Amino acid sequence: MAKKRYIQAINDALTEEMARDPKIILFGEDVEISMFGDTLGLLERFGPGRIRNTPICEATLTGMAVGAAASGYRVVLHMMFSNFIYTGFDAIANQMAKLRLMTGGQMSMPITILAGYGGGRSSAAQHSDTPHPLLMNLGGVNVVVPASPADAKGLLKTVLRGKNPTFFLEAGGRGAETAEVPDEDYTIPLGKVSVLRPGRDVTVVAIGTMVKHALAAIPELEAKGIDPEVIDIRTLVPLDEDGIIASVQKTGRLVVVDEARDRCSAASHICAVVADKAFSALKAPPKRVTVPNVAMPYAPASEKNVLPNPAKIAAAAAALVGR
Amino acid sequence: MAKKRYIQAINDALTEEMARDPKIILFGEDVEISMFGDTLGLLERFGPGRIRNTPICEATLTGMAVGAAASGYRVVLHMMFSNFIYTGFDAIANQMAKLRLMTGGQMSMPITILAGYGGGRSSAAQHSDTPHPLLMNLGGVNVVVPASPADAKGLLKTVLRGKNPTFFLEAGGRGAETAEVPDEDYTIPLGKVSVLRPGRDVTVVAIGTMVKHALAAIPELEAKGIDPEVIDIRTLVPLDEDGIIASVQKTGRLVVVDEARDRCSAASHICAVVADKAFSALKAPPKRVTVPNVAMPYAPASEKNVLPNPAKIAAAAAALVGR
Amino acid sequence: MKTDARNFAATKEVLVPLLRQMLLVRRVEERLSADFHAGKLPGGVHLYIGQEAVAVGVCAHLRDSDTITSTHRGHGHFIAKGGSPRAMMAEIWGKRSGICRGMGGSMHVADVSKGILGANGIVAAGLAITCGAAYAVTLDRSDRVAVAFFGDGAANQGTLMETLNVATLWNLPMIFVCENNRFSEFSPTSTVTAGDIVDRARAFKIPCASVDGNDVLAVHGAAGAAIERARKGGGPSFIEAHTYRLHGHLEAEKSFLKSAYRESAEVEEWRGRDPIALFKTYLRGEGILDEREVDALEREIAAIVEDAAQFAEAGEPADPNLVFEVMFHEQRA
Amino acid sequence: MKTDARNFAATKEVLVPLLRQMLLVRRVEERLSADFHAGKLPGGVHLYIGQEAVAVGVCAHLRDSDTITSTHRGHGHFIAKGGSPRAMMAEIWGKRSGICRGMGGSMHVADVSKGILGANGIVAAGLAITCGAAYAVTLDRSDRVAVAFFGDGAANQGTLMETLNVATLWNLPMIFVCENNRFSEFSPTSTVTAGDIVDRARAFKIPCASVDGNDVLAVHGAAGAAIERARKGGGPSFIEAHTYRLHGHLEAEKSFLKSAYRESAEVEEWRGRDPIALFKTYLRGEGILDEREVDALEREIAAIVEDAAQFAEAGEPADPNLVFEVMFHEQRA
Ligand SMILES: Cc1ncc(C[n+]2csc(CCOP(=O)(O)OP(=O)(O)O)c2C)c(N)n1
Ligand SMILES: Cc1ncc(C[n+]2csc(CCOP(=O)(O)OP(=O)(O)O)c2C)c(N)n1
Ligand SMILES: [Mg+2]
Ligand SMILES: [Mg+2]
Repeated sequence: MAKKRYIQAINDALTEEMARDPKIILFGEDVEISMFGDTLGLLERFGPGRIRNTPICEATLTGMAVGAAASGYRVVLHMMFSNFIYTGFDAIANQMAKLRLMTGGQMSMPITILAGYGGGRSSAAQHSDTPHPLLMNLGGVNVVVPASPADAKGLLKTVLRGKNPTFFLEAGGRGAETAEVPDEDYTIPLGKVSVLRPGRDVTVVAIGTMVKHALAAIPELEAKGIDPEVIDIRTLVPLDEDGIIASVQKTGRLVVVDEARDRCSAASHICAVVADKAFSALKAPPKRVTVPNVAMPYAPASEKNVLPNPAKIAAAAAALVGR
Repeated sequence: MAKKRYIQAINDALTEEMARDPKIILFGEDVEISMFGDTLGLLERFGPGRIRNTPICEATLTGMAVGAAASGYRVVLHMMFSNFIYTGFDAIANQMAKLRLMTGGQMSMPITILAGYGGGRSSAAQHSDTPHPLLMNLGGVNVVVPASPADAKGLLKTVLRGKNPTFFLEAGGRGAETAEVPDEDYTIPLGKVSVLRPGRDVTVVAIGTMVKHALAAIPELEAKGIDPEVIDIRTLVPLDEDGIIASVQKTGRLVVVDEARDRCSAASHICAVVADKAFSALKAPPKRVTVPNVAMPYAPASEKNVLPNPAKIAAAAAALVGR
Repeated sequence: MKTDARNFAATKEVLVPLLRQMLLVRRVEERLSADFHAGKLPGGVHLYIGQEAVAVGVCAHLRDSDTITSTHRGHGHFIAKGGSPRAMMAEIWGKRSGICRGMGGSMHVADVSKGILGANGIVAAGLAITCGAAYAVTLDRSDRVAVAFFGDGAANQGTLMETLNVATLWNLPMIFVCENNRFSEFSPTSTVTAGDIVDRARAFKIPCASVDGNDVLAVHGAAGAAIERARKGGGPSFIEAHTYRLHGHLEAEKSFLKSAYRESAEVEEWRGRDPIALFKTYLRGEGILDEREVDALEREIAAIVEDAAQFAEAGEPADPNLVFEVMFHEQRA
Repeated sequence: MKTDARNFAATKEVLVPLLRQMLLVRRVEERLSADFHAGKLPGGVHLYIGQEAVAVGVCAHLRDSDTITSTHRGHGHFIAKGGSPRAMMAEIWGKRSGICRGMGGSMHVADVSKGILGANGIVAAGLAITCGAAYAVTLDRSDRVAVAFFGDGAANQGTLMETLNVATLWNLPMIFVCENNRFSEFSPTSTVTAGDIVDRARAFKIPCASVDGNDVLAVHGAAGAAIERARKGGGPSFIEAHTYRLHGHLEAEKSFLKSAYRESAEVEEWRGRDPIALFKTYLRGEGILDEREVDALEREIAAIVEDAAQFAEAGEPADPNLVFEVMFHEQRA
C-alpha cells in the first residue's frame, strides 16, 4: 500500500493497462500535456499514435471513438469537462449507446470516456455539470463514478479490460486528494457498492464526489446518537440494486446524496427502486439530497448554497430518524 | 367543439399564435413541406422569413434559436425526430438551459422545440427515443408532453406566449388520432395535471403517448373490481407534484407509465417524489411501467416486447391492489 | 457517357462485374419497393435507385478488410461492398436470419465481417466513424482504406469539416464520397447548400474530384486513384459524385406529402440518364457484352433476388428477447 | 507596422479612441491578472493580453444595437464593445453589482443592452448564436450587423462550416472574426489545424481577409469594409486576424502544467510586436499624439481601472438565492 493522489491512481491504471494491452489508445484535446494530470507521461511512454492530441471537435471525437473501436481498438477518449460531452453527444447517444443492439451484437464498443464533473470551484455553469443522469438514461453505456484513489484505479482497470462503452467520471477538483492504494495488480467489479461504514439506523448512499461529504456527516450524526451506514455507489450503470436494498432492509431508512440536479437524478432513480423493491422495509420516506434544478452559479456563496454538504446530509438523515 | 387530428391541433395553435404575434418565427429541416403536417400551410400564410427550411445542421440550428431569441424573436425550432436533439445538444444543454442564469437574468429564451418521440413503428433505435428524462435533468428547460388534440393546442398556445425554452414533444405516430377540440381561443397552464378518470383504488400517472394505453387498461381493471384514477401528466417541467400527491393521498397506490427507458426516467422521478412526500399515504410500493434499459429494436414483436401496453399497466395496477 | 475521368484499363473482367453489381443493387431494391408497397415490410425504406454507379464504382476497388460507412440510403453500399442480399432482405423484413438479427432494419444494415460498418439513421454520422476507422488503419500500419459515403445534405453537417481537418492533419487513408443526388429530403440541394460541396474539401488542399455519378467508369476511375493513393500513405481524398435519386426520399412519401417537391419532367430527364442503361449501352457499343449476355446476367440476378426475397419472407421473426442479450457485451441490459 | 490593408481616413478622432480602448482593455486585464495571482478572484481567468487590436479594431465600427458573441477569452470584446469595466470586474469578483449579478463570472460576461450576447465557456458556441442574431437582423430589415469572435481552435469545430453555409445561403449580415493567436489551449495551431483557416471560408466565395491582428489599423480597415458591406445587405464576410496571446491560456496554468508548451524566446519576440506599443509608435511617428498626451491617456485609464477594481472589491457578494429567481422567466426553478 502507498498513499496516492486520486489523479495519480487514474494515471497508474492507464499506464499499467496500456502497457498490458497494446490495443488501448487514448486521444483528446491536450491529452499530451495533460491538464488534469491523468494522462501525464503517457505520450513519453507509449508514443504518438497511441496517445494523441486532437483538434477541438467533440462531435467528431466521439464518432472516431466508435470507428476505432469497431476496428479493434480499445479507445480511451478524454473529454476534459463533462459539459463538453454535450458537444459530442450525437455519437454517444445515437451511436455508441445503440450500435451493438442495432447490429445484432456484431460490434462491441470498448470505449472509455474520461471527464471531470461537478461544481464547487466557481467554474460556472458551463464547466460544472454532473451529467450522469443523462448517461444513465441512454441505456447503452456504463457509468462509473469512483470516489477514492483505490477505487479509481481498480474500477478503471476493469473498465479498460471490458468491452462496453463506459463513462469514467472523475471527481472534479479532487485530483489532489490522497489515500492508500494497493500495490498489486487488482480490479474492482462493476456493479458492486462499497459499504464504507456499517450502521443500523439509516442508509446513506453517496455518489462520487458526495462520498466525502457523506463521510464528513458521520460525526454530527454520531453526536446525535445515530448510527449511519454509508455506502459508496461506485458505479451507476450497472447499478447494485441488491447492495442498496440489503442495507435498507437493515436500516429501514434511505438518504441518497447526488451532485446531479434533482429532477430525474440518480438519487431519484435509487429512491424509486428502493421504494419499489424494499417498500415494506422502509420506516420513513426515502430522501434525496441533490442540487436543485438550476445551472451552477459562479459566485462562491451562491454555488455553495445549491451544493450538497455534510450539514445538509446530516440534517436529512437525522430528520428520518426523528432527531 | 369539433373533432380534430392531434397534428391538426398543433398546426392550429401555430397558425393562430403566429397570426397573433408577428415575433414568432419557425425554422427547421423541411418545415416548408411539413413531413408530420404540424407546419403545413404556414409558409403560404406567413411567408419565407418567418417560416424557413434549413440545411441539416442541428448543432447550428439550436444555437441559432438562442441567437434569434436573444434578439427579440420567439423561435419555434422543429427538430423532426427526438433523436436529432442529441445532434444539436450542445446549444440546448450548455446554452439555452443555462444562459438566463449565466447572464443574471438579462436574457430570456422564448424558444419552443418541436420533436416527435417514441417507438412502435419499426423506426429502429435512431428514430424512436423518448428523451424527456435527459431534458428534465437539464434544469433550465420546460418539457411538455401533450396526449390529446385539445391539450396539444392549449398547451402549445401557452408555451408560445411564454418566455422560457420549452420542449414540446409530439406523440410519435399519433398525429392522425382525433378528438374534440374547443373552438374558442384557450390556453392550458403548464404544471397542472389532468385527471381523466377519477378513481379510488390506484393512481395511474401516464405520460404523453402512454395516456392512451392507461385509458385502455381501465376496462380490464374495472372487470377486476378495481377503480383506477387515471392522470395525464401533461407537462413534466414544471411538474405538478401537488396534483399527483393529492391523488395518491386518496388512492394510496401509484403506477407511473412512461415510454422512456427506466433508469432515471420521469417515472423514477415521480415515484421518488411521491415516496418522499406522500410516504405515509402509500399502501403499496410505487410502481414504474417503463421501457427497459435498451435501445429500441426494429422487428415488430421485439419492439412490442419492450414497450408499455394496456396489459402491462393493468397487471401492475392490479398487483398493487392485490388482485 | 463521358470517358475522360476514367483512367483505367477496361478489361472485360473489370467491366462486367460493375454491371452485375449495379443490376444486383437495382433489382434487390425494386423488389423491396414492391414488397413495401404491398405492405409486407415493417419499417420504411429509402431506396438508392438511380445512384448505383457510385456505390459500385467505388466498392469495386475495396477488399473485405477495407471499411465503409453508409447512410439511411444504405442498401446499395451494403450490396456493392459484398453484403449478402439474403441477409439484408431478411433484416429489412425483421427476421432472425437478418444480418443484424432483426434489431437494425433498413437504416442500420451492417456486416462487420465485410467491413460494412453500417448504414446509419443519423445524417452524416458515418463521417466521424470512418475517420476513427481510418485512424485505426494507420495504427495498424496497414494498407487498408476507409470510405465514407454521404449525401449532399449530410455535407452541411459540420462534422464534414471536422473530419476533413483530422483526416488531412493525420494523413489518414480516408475517402470522402459525397453523393450529390440533388435533394436533401424534400429540399433541392441549391436551397440548403451554399457554393460547391467539393470546394469545402479543396480548402484542405487534398486531392478532390467532381465526377458524373451516373457514369460508373468515371466514378471507378476517380475512386481507383483515391484508394490507390490512400493505400500508399498518400492520405485522404474527396470525391463529389453528381447523381439523382429516381425514387422518393422514402417509399412512403406519397402517403403523407401534401405537395410535390420536384417536377416529373426532371425525374424523367434523369431516368434518361439511368446509370445502368448508360453502362449497358456502353458495353454493347464497345462490343464487350451482347444482348444475350446481358439477358443472361439479368436472369442470374433475378434468380438471386427471388431467392433472397423468399428467404427473407420465409424467415422466423426476430427473437423478442434478444435485445436484452445484445445491448451489452457479456452484460445483461 | 504595415499600412496596406488599412484603407480609411485616419483622423485623430478615429485614431485616439483606438489607442484608448486598447489601453483600457490591457490595463483592466493587467489588474485582473494581479488580483488573480493575489488569490482574490474566485474563479479562473483567460486573458486577452496581446490581442487587443482585434477586438478594438472591429468594435470601433459597431453600435450598441449591433451584436457580438465572444469566447472564454472575452474581457477584451466586452470592454471594446462598450461594456462597463466596473460591472465586468465586479462580475469576475462574483459580486451583486456584477454585470451578470455574480451568476456568470469571467467566462460569461454579457451585457445585452450593449449588444454583448456574452462570452462563452463552450468553444465556438458563439458562431451559431451570432448566426441566429444575424438572421433576426434580416427579419427586422435593419442595417445592424452581428459579429462572432472566435479562436483558431474554435475554427476546428464544425459549426464554423455550418454557420458559413447558413450565413452565405441566407445572405446574413454576419462577420466572422477568427483570432488566430497560434494556440488552442496548449496545442500550437499547426498541430491541430490543417491548411489555412481563411480558406475554409473562401470555399463559400464570401469576401475574406487575412490581416495582421497586431496592427489595429489593419484590423480596423478590414472590419470596416466587412461591416459596411453587411449593413448594405452584402452578406457575410470572414476575417482571420493573426495575433499572439502573451499570457497563458489561463492565468493558473503554471500551477498545474508539468512542462512548457512554448519557448520564452517566442513570447519575447511577440512582445516586441505588442499591438499597443506598435500603435503608440505609429501615432507618435505620424505626429498625432505626443508623449505627454499618451501619458495623460494612460493616467486617465489607470484611474478608471483603479476605480473599477475598487468598486468590484468593495461590492457585496452575489445573492445566494438569486439563482432560483433567474433560472426561468417568471417561473421559480
Ligand atoms: C441528424 C439528422 N438530422 C435529420 C435527419 C432526417 N433526414 C433523414 S435523411 C435526410 C436528408 C439527407 O439528405 P442527403 O444527405 O442528401 O441524403 P439523401 O437522402 O439525398 O440520400 C434528413 C434531413 C436525420 N436522419 N438525421
Ligand atoms: C466545447 C469545448 N471543448 C473544449 C473546451 C476547453 N477549451 C477551452 S479554451 C480551449 C482552446 C480554445 O482555443 P482558441 O479557440 O484558439 O481560443 P484561445 O484560447 O486561443 O483564445 C479549449 C480546448 C471548451 N471550453 N469547450
Ligand atoms: Mg441528397
Ligand atoms: Mg487560439
